[in-house]
Amino acid sequence: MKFILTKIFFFLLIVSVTQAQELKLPSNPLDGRIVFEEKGCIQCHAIGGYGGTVAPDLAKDQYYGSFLELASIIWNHIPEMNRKFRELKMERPTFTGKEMLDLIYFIYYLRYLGEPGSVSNGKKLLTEKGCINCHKVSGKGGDIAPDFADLGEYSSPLFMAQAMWNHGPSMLETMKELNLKYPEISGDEINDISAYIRQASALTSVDIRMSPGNPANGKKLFRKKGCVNCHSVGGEGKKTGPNLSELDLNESVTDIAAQMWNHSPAMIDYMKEEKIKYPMFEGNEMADLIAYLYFIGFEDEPGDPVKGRMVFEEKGCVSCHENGGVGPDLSKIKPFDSRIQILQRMWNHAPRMEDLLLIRNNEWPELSKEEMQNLYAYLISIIQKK
Amino acid sequence: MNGEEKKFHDKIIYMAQLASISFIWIFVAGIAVWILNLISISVDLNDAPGASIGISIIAIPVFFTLAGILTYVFVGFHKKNNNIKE
Amino acid sequence: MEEKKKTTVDIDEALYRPIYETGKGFYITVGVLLMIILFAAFMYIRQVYYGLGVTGMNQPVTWGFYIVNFVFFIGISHAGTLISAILRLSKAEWRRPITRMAEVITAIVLAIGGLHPIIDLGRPDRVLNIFTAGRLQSPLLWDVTSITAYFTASTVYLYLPMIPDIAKLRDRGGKLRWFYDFLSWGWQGTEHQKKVLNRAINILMVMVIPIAVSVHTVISYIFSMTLQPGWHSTIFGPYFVVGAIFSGIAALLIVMIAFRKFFHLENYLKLIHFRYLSTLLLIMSLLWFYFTFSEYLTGIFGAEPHEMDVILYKMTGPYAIFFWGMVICNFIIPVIVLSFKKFKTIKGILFASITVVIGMWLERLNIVIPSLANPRLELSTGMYFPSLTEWSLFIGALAVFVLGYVLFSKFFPIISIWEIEEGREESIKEVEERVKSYLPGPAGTTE
Amino acid sequence: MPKWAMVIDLDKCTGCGDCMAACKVENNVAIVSPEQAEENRVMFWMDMMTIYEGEYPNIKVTRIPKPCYHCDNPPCIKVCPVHATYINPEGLVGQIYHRCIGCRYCMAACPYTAKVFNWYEPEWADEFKTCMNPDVSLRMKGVVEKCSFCAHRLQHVKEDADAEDRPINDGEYMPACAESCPADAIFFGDLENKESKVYKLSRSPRAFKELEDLGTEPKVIYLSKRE
Amino acid sequence: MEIKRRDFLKLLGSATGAVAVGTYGCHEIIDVPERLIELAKKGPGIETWKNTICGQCPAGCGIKIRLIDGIPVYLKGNPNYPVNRGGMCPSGHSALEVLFNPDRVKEPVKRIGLPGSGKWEKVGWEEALKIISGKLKELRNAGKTNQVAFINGSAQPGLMDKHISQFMKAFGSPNYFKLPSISNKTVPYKLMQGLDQIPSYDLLNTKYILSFGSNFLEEGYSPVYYTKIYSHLRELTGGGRAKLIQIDARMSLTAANADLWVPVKPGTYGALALGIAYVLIREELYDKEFVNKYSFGFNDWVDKKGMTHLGFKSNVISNYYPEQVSKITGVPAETILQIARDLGNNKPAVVLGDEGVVDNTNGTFSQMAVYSLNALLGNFEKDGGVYFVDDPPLADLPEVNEDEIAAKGNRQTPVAKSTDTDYPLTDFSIDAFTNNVLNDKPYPISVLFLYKGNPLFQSINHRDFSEALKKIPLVVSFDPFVTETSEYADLILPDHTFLEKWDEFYNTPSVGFAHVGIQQPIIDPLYNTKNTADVILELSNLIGQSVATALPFESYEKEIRFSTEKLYSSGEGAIITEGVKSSWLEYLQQRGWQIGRYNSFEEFWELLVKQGGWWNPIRTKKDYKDIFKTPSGKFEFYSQYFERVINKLIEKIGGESPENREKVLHSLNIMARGDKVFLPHHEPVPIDESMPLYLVTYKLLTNRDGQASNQPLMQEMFGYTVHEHWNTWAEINPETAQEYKIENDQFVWVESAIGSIKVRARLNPGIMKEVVAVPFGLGHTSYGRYAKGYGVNPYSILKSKYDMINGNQALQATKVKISSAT
Repeated sequence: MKFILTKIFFFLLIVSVTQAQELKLPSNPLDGRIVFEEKGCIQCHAIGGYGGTVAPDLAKDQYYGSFLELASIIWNHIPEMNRKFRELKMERPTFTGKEMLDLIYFIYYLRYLGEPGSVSNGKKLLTEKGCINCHKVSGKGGDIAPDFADLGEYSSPLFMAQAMWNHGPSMLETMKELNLKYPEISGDEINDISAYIRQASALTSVDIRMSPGNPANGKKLFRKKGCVNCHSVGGEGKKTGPNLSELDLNESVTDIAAQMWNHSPAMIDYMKEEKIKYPMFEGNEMADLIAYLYFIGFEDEPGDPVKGRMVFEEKGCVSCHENGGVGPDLSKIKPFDSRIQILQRMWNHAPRMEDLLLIRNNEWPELSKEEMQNLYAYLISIIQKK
Repeated sequence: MNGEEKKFHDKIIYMAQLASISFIWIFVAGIAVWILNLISISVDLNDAPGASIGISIIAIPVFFTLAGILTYVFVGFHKKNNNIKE
Repeated sequence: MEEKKKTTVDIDEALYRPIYETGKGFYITVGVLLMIILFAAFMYIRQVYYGLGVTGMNQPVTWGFYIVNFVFFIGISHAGTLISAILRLSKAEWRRPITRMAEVITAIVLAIGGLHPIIDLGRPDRVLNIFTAGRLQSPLLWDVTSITAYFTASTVYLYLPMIPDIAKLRDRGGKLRWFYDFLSWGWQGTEHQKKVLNRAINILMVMVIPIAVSVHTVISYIFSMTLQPGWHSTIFGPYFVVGAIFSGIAALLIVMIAFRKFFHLENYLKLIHFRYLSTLLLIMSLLWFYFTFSEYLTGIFGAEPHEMDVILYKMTGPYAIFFWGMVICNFIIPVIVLSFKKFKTIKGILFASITVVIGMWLERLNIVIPSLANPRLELSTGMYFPSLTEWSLFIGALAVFVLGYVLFSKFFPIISIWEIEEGREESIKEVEERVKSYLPGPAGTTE
Repeated sequence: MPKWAMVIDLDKCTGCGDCMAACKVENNVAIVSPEQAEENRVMFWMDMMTIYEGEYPNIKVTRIPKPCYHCDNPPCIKVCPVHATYINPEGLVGQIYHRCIGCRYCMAACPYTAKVFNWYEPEWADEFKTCMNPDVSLRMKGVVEKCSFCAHRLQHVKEDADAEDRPINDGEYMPACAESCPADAIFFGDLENKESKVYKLSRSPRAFKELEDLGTEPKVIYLSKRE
Repeated sequence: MEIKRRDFLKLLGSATGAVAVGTYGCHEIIDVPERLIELAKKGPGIETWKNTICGQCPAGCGIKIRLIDGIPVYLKGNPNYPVNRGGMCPSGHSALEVLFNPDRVKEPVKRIGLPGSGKWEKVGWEEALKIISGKLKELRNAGKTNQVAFINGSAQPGLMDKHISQFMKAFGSPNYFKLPSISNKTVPYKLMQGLDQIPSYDLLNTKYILSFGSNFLEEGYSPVYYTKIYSHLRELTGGGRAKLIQIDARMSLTAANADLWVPVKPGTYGALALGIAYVLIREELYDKEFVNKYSFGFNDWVDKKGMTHLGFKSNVISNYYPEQVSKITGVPAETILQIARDLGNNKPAVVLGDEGVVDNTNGTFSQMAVYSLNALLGNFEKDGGVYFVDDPPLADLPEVNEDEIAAKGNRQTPVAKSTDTDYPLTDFSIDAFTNNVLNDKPYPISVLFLYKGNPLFQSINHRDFSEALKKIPLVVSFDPFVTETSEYADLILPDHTFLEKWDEFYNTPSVGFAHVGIQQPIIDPLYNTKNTADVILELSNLIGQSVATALPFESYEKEIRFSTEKLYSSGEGAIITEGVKSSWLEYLQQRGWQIGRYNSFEEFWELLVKQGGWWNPIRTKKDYKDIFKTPSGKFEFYSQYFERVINKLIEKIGGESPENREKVLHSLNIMARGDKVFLPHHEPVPIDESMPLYLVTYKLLTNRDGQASNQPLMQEMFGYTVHEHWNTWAEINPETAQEYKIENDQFVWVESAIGSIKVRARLNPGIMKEVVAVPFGLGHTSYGRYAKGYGVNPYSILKSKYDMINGNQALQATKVKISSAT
């Protein structure tokens, strides 16, 4: 009995340890918004202009990199942030693992949401890209394809992207017939066009929008829709199509959609040859899938524990966190339940560490992304040793 | 001590005894007057006269009873005495 | 008439002897006592002249030995009247030789105790203010009234049973005949007179018991009517009464043993008297402990901070020695001594009684001073060291008591002769009848 | 009828002790000899309590000036046997020195230990006798004395107000301690007058009274955010 | 005799009645002064009020005296006087006990016995003045005018200071000294800012007050002024209220009122200040603009010769990080961090430093360190910062036309200036004075005048100072009482007490506006005494020649009038009257108006005397160039002025060389070397390591300088906070007491290397464990019946140590041990 119990225990332990390696994909990355507001981040950091002006605006089309890169950015600016907290007499927030995870997802996710498009540019684009030749907008344009004015539902850029994807094969056929050039478009252009259509559409009241994507669901769709049959992600899947992990997909939803649009002629052709059924998307599926693709970039490359040990020594961590220093001996701490805990624990113990460094006339150890990766690898290795 | 002298002596003693009994009464009456005076002051000043009256209700009868007992004894003694003499 | 009396008297000659024979010892005793009293008087006059500064009292501890002794002496006074009245009322025949002694204690000690508040006054020259501008609402005036009443009652109660004995002394002739003549109120021993006297004594007995109980309750009111921690307690009334009877019995025992020794009254004060009284003392000791226990239990259980300050001051603070001394003197020693027959000898009883008197004095000290020494507000605790003035007035007061007793025994028989006679002549028969009347009669008789 | 009361703001009070000195000078309070002082017989109508709280080094000290609290339900007057201490309709608790018999019952009954006693005849050097305040009677040995809220000043103020046929202004009648407090921590005035500063302060959420649960209803109200 | 309630009320309440009762009541028991009985019979006396300035301490509060038939009976604060605004301190209230003190010197006397024998002989004013003027003339004729010295024991700036200085200058002596020397305390400001003045702090507008040992509510220059400000700060409840943090070895009155008390070891205040500076710099909480533009020596710098010098920043960063500072000061590093962060994040914040900081051998550097925090915060001329008050527009005394003798005398080195290299920056070092007098260096002193104060009692080296006094052939004291010092005087020419005399005071140090107070006699002199100022006028007339012309005044009162004439003509400020608020005054002045209308100077003068003073609350902010009078024209973290002083000293002993430099630094007790010498730094106090505890002496409001000891009220109130009367005590931490098995209230011996005193122990959690604190004030061996023989003087066991730079007495540099004395 005892034997079985210990076995179960070890099994659970192993499960938990392996789970710590990977972050589960969020089902709603926007949950972090609540943490962002409740913990008072918004008092200093604005998102697209909404919020405080003390600290940088997080949504100014910035890319915050992978998880550990984000962690390194946060870590490096902790002292400055703490100073601001004191100056503004704010209470420094502490986070639970869940809150920290939500927050990180949220910050990472911000770019996915994209930027609002420009109406005038959209009008111009419709002409430039030749859409107007087939589609009709405000009474002008060709009659071959549906009138945009009847399609108020395209007002959401993503919805439009989805519709474009879905009608891709039929359009491609028509275009081949009319010998028209397949228009390549960028993410911003989708935004602009959809903004213009939204304005031009007669059915403005039917303002259909999609909810931001659910990456976890997106992962399922990736298999379900058969993408996995051609594309691989992180070594999983066939290698017929491009390896998605190697692409830079950390872009806004419309950018990804645009990439999909742009490669769809080649794909449609290939699929026809191989007689693969063209996947159609409905509802929120497109958003979810793109969210999944977006989140591929969140994963870090594995670090080197040996280099991590060097970082540990160079940055002076070793003087406190080993051999009976002031801080806890890291080889004896509770193992991480989840990877996010590295950041959560570092954040929460930062003030004490900051004070101690100041008291002893030491500098705050700044960590680059690589250092962070290596350090993380090292920490995992010593914690797992136990 | 001849009879005359004895009679005179008895008379003096008797007078003294009477005086002492009267003194008891004066004493008791004095206390009563004092207490009443204090009550009147407290009534005048509206300074919790209830308490004073409460005390006086007990104190004054006690003193009068004591004086009464003494008088009773004194009178009782002498009444019979006279009878015997006669 | 005179001859007839003389013949009966001779049996109790031992009781008359101290009145007519004055030894060297008497003069020395009186002389020493007078010197002590004179010194005390001098100290008092000095106190009046300079002010109360000559005492050891100070700002938080505004009351000292004078109030302690006041309560203590008034407590002792319960020996007499109360005990003798209860014994008389219950027709305890063994009371006959001790009632007078008890009553005398009351009268003398009450006078001494009653004077203490006046000694304590900062302005004794204004004492008449209590007549012109008194406030009967003040517990202090309740005391004045009740002590006066008690003093009057107990003096009357001492005096009335003494009349037959005074008449005997008058009839014996000799010194101070006019004095005894005056005091005997024409007692001739007629049946009517006896009837009158007995009736008066009976009324007094009934009256004096509630007065005695109330007096000590009222004394306790001085303290319990204030809001001070350690004082503001409803139990104080009965607590003081019990303590008073307790110390009174002890004092009575001491006096009895002293007279037995010096006046050779072994024939009158027999071991049985001491046995009975000491059993009473034992009961009172237990009762006292019960009250003390309840008093402190309620205090500690409630644990009101100021109350606890005072209790801790008593139990563990500077007054610990007095507090635990009190417990030992009042409870542990008397219970040990009086529970075992082996210790219950005259000497043992004397020892126990003396510790009880000391213990009760300590109790008064423990009540008065710690409460004052611990102000409620955040001020430093006070301390009280009595000065020479207070000690000499204390000893002076004791000397007045002894002197009063010695002088009384010089002029009046210390044991009620007529009651002893009455006991011899009538009681045996009367008791027999009385006991018969208690017992169930022949079947069928109803009364 | 006004009801005179004092408010002491402990947050403002520094505990400088000026109130004590002002009071002693104004009221001719005797200075006892050093030996007497050693025996705890100093006379301060206005005394100073010091409370230490906390553990070293996080010590908090509060100094509380303590005059007579002029209770609305004074325990001292209840026990006086000779009407030597009284409360007047304006709420002032007074002491009649030439009537007091010196039994010190009022001192024993006062939960605030606010009264002091003349253990000896008060003495001054001849020179100092010259500069006594003529408005305040000198005490004699063997009597109890205490803070009177400088009642003699009220008389002056009343006379002035009567002469000008007007009510007494708020702040016109001030005891010496309130008048000269360097921290302006002592306020004095009429509790019945809803316009008076004292009335307003007595309603402050910081207001508290010492040993309020005794039901003595002191008319000295403290203000403090501590406690 | 039926007395009803209403009747007694009448008796007690009414003023006339009270007098009647009073006399009735005590008639039978004590003999009331005849005068009072007379008064009582006459009915209510005539009440008058007069305004004057309190002379109990140098704070100079305005007071109102209540006179009944011309006899002062009570006094209270002058509600209009800007310094105290109606407030008083306890010692002010016992002022009448000075006037009516039975131990006053009632006429001029001459000592006939040995010093301390108390044998005096009456001598008339004329004769006394003849003796003195004879001696002075003799010296003058011999051209030895510099052999006359004058010690003024009053720290209050006023006309008397100028008056004496004028006299001494005209007579021809450089030896005019002030004992509680303000100029000693201004040395750090001189070094860093170039100003010879005590700064004022705009506490009312600040949010965070960090006070280093500055017990301003008790020992400050004007406790009442600060108490008013403090209470005003407390009125602003809630978030807007300024926080007060008190750093002190013991829980002083100020610390007791502070929001946080931080105990620190005596003599390490400077280190703590630098520890805080470290955090300010590291956390970038300092005012970068000010530091970069208007300060010198913050960063490392290169001089003209191309040598790199150490900057304040690098010095602080490398030497004063909290861990290190914590070891020195005993303050937890976290506390340092917290204070510094609060200081930097609650602007405007201001840093004060006094008493504990300066009263040590390293006082100058510690004070510099503390003051540098103000610079880091950029506090100068800012709301809620530091500023310096202008002098009021009083007329200067006429220029002295020194004759030849005087000019020659004035050129001599002052006798209180060390002939050696020590005390380079002070006007008056009592240590140098004592040594020089004892050794006749550079010349003997023949006449010494003593005015106010009690140097012998208030200084730490009693033995040598009394020897020096004995050595001087003619010592003249102007004391109204026989103090320890005047026991050594040959002549006592009793001054009036301050309630009987004319005087003029202005600008109490650290009070934040210009003001003038007029002291006027409120009663005719009780005894045959004279105002010392008038005596000096008489003396100068007797000496004649240029001395007489230097002081061309009929009387001192006239001189005061003369000096206030400019006050009138300048049109600035206002006579203090009701309703003059600074805002209104400013409003008027901005528009070119003057407040108050006086038709003539006479009118102005009358009102000035009646109201008691003048003030000018308006002060325009100054440019930095006007307040930084340093060689660089900036605030100097690195004191170039001090560098010059040191270089001069090196020149003096033979020119620049490492040995000479070493010698100079050694004589100044400076352990630091190199550039650190000129930077604020922590200088370890040379203490007696064999003794376990620091002795801290402090002053109480009731008796701030030991001068109130002859007032019974103050003696009784001496330790009112601990209920200790007429006696000295020692505060000991309960844990320390436990270690030495000492119980509360028992007597202990406090023993230093010099001697020991027996005091009562008072256990008090409000004191550092390493410290024993004994209040100063009692322990007089003279000074009248109320002072003599009560308590002990802790200064008697202090080691004779000084701040070797400014000459300040090191009151906290002695270590002691304690033992039970029962």
